[in-house]
Amino acid sequence: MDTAQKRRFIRPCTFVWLLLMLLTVTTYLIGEAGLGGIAVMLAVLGTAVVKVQMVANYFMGLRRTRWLWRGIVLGWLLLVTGLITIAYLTAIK
Amino acid sequence: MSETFTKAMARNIFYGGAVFFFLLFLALTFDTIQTLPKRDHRENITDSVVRGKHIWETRNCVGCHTILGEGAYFAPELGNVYKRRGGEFIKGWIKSQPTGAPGRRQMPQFNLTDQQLDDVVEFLKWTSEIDTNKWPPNIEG
Amino acid sequence: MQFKSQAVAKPYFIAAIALFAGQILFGLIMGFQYVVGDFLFPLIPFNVARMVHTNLLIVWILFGFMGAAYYLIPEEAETELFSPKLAILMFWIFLVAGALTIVGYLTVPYATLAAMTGNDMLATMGREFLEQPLPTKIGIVIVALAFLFNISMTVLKGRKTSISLVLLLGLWGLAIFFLFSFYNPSNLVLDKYFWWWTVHLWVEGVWELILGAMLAFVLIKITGVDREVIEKWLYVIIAMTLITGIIGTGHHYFWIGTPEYWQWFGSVFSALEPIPFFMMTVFAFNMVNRRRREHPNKAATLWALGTGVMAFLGAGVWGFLHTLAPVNFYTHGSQITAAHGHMAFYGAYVMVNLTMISYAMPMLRGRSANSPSAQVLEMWSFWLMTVSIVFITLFLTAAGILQIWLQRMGETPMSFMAAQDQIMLFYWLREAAGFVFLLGLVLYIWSFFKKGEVQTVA
Amino acid sequence: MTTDTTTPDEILATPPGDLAIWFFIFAELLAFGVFFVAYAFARARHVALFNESQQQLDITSGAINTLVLITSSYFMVRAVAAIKQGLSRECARWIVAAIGLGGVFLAIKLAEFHDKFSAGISLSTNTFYMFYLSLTIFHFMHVILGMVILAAVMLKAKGGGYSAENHTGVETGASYWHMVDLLWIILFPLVYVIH
Repeated sequence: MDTAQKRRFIRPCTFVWLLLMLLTVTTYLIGEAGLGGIAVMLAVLGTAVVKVQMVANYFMGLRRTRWLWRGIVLGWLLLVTGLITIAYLTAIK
Repeated sequence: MSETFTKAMARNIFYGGAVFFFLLFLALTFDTIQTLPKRDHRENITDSVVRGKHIWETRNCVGCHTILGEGAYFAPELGNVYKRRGGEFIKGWIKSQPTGAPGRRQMPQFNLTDQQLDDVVEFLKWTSEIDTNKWPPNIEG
Repeated sequence: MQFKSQAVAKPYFIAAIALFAGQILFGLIMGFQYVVGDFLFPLIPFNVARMVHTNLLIVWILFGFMGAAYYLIPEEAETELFSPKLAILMFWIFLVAGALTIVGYLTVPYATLAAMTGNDMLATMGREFLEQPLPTKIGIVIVALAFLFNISMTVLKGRKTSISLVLLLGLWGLAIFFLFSFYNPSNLVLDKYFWWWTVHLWVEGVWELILGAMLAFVLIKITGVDREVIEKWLYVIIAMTLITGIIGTGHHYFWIGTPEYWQWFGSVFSALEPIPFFMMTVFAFNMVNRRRREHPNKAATLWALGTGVMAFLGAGVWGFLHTLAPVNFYTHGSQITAAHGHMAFYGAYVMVNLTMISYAMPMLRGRSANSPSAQVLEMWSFWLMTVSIVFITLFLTAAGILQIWLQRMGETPMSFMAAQDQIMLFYWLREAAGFVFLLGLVLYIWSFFKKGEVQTVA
Repeated sequence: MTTDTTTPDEILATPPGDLAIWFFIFAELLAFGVFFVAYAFARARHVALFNESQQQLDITSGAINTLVLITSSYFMVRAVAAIKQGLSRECARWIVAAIGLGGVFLAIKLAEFHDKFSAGISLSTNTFYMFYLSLTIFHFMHVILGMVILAAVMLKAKGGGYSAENHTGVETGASYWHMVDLLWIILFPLVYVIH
């Protein structure tokens, strides 16, 4: 891997790293403010989905692999967060 | 098969995973042992209860009955029999076996002394007081 | 057979099959006692028959494991067994101890047997599956240690393959976890907690390592697939087994006085326990499909594939059916448990032993495979036994569902015996299926005596 | 060991690292996934209890730990990039930094546990704390396991055991470490924030 390739490897990851930090701070502020409710729940969970996808695709390097591997992680993620959402919605009566 | 799938790595994961989960199991076991006194009321384990358990074992009761759901499924659950029937009924029942009713399941006669019968009842009474997370679902066991 | 000392496996296999036959006979007696309660009473009360049935099962499976190890280890280590004499001596000690124990169960009242054998000094008897008198238990430890010494020394002086390492690990684990059978506190909750360390960590832990190693060995031999590939998958499968199975012990800690969190740990991890069994099935079929040779022993291939499928169904699917705590609340200690136990034990441990015997026995008798006609007979026995165990499981499952419905649900639950009377039909059907199983077993034993044209080992 | 001649644009047949670690990763994802879902459904049955107990958690330390793990994960990306250029020493240094942040995570978490334990909280306190402690301790142990794996990789890297062509081991360790990070990214909002 030469320097140009290295830059193409690292640059997006650095960007992703900064974005992840930013999103974490957002989640933190929402938590500190004590916000709740469906919209907030969906926003925070949606943020987590985006963050996990970034970690999986960039840090773990799955964006360079066949769709199968990305599919497994994405499928897992959507299933888990989907069920969590359903559980939270059933709790609101 | 991919060439980046090595036996050495598979072996490391086997050893690592086994040790990791066994340690977790030990940690949970440690917590369980710490918590149990609140659930098993061990302060009520009298000498009589101890003797009763010994009789329970040496008559192989678990070969037909279940206790807290474990054992054979040929005869009724006895974890809660004290609550279901009471001590006097249990003693009378054991003494009157076998019924000899043709074609029915038979329980052997163990020729227990009155003291031994009391011990068995004490053991079953203590067992019925264990916090079993509300199992069995109803009094029939 | 490449090494002369592998021959010590033969008596172990013969004893295993003989005891297997005994186990089935007592199973049939118990099955009949389920429908005609006073059958053979007081000659053989149900509890005695059950003790004989389950103890014979354990002992013959141990015989099978030991025979398998004596056959497999020299071939894997590429050296003669450390001491064939010790192996034969241990065979007789184990057989005599086992036989005396069974005779003791059948001829002496259990309480007298306990008093005679020092149970008052160290009380270990009278707990499910661990009913053996103290001398028998000590005998098992001695035989196990001598056996482990023998095969460990063999591996140490020879080639160390992954298969023999996994097998050794499983067998050492078997011996170590058996030591918990000597711990019997008077607190029933503690007693049960550590009783499972022997029982669960055997059948859903270290025994699966033994099973995996035996299956991998036979698959290498009959398919000719590259050892690296098979051993790699062996590691992945047993890694999954222990990752899920160790914490999976928690599915026994729902209702015995242990803290509530076990309902979560037990449910989550044991729900994942079918995964390694599923992988094993896929693995077995995959390897057979990628075979590089046509082994003349078709029966052994059938048993190997059958092990994968039936272990998955019995241990995986039937285990999963009642492993989640909210379900287990109703099914715990019912005929559902019995259904699962029958198919899981047959599918995993009976079948893997029969796979090994099917592969090794012809070799031990100087041929690479039995005659085609003997194999046809053996394959008939495979289908008869396997199909009848499926039916036994289905009938017991039906009985269990009905039992739970009548006895544990609704406003006016029936008493235990009243519920039993209602499900008698399924017990009759189960007993009928049991006789078909016996027929399969008879054919199986007959197949060893069936003459015919055989290929001799070059 | 294999030779890596891929460029960043090539589509790989299998994910970075040894495929065996991915079986492990998927198994772990599954176990945690089931636990996350179980948490959510248990909460649905005891909403008030969960909301009340959740408020006693320290969101700040949870958030800091998220930042720590994300950064540590990023350091592992740098470690992989370094070894792809054949820079063993630089790779080892990035891994040391990643492990160091893992240590910071553990320290913060220990302080949090100490707080809870000295308040007399245990697995049997209530259903919320059962989940909080189970999930975080389970994850905590994964951080330790990840650090052990990274330490082994680091030592090998330092000794020149990897090269630009042959570095599957580094990618294997990195993949596992990213998974530990990934799980915390869900765990933190789920247990600390959402109500």
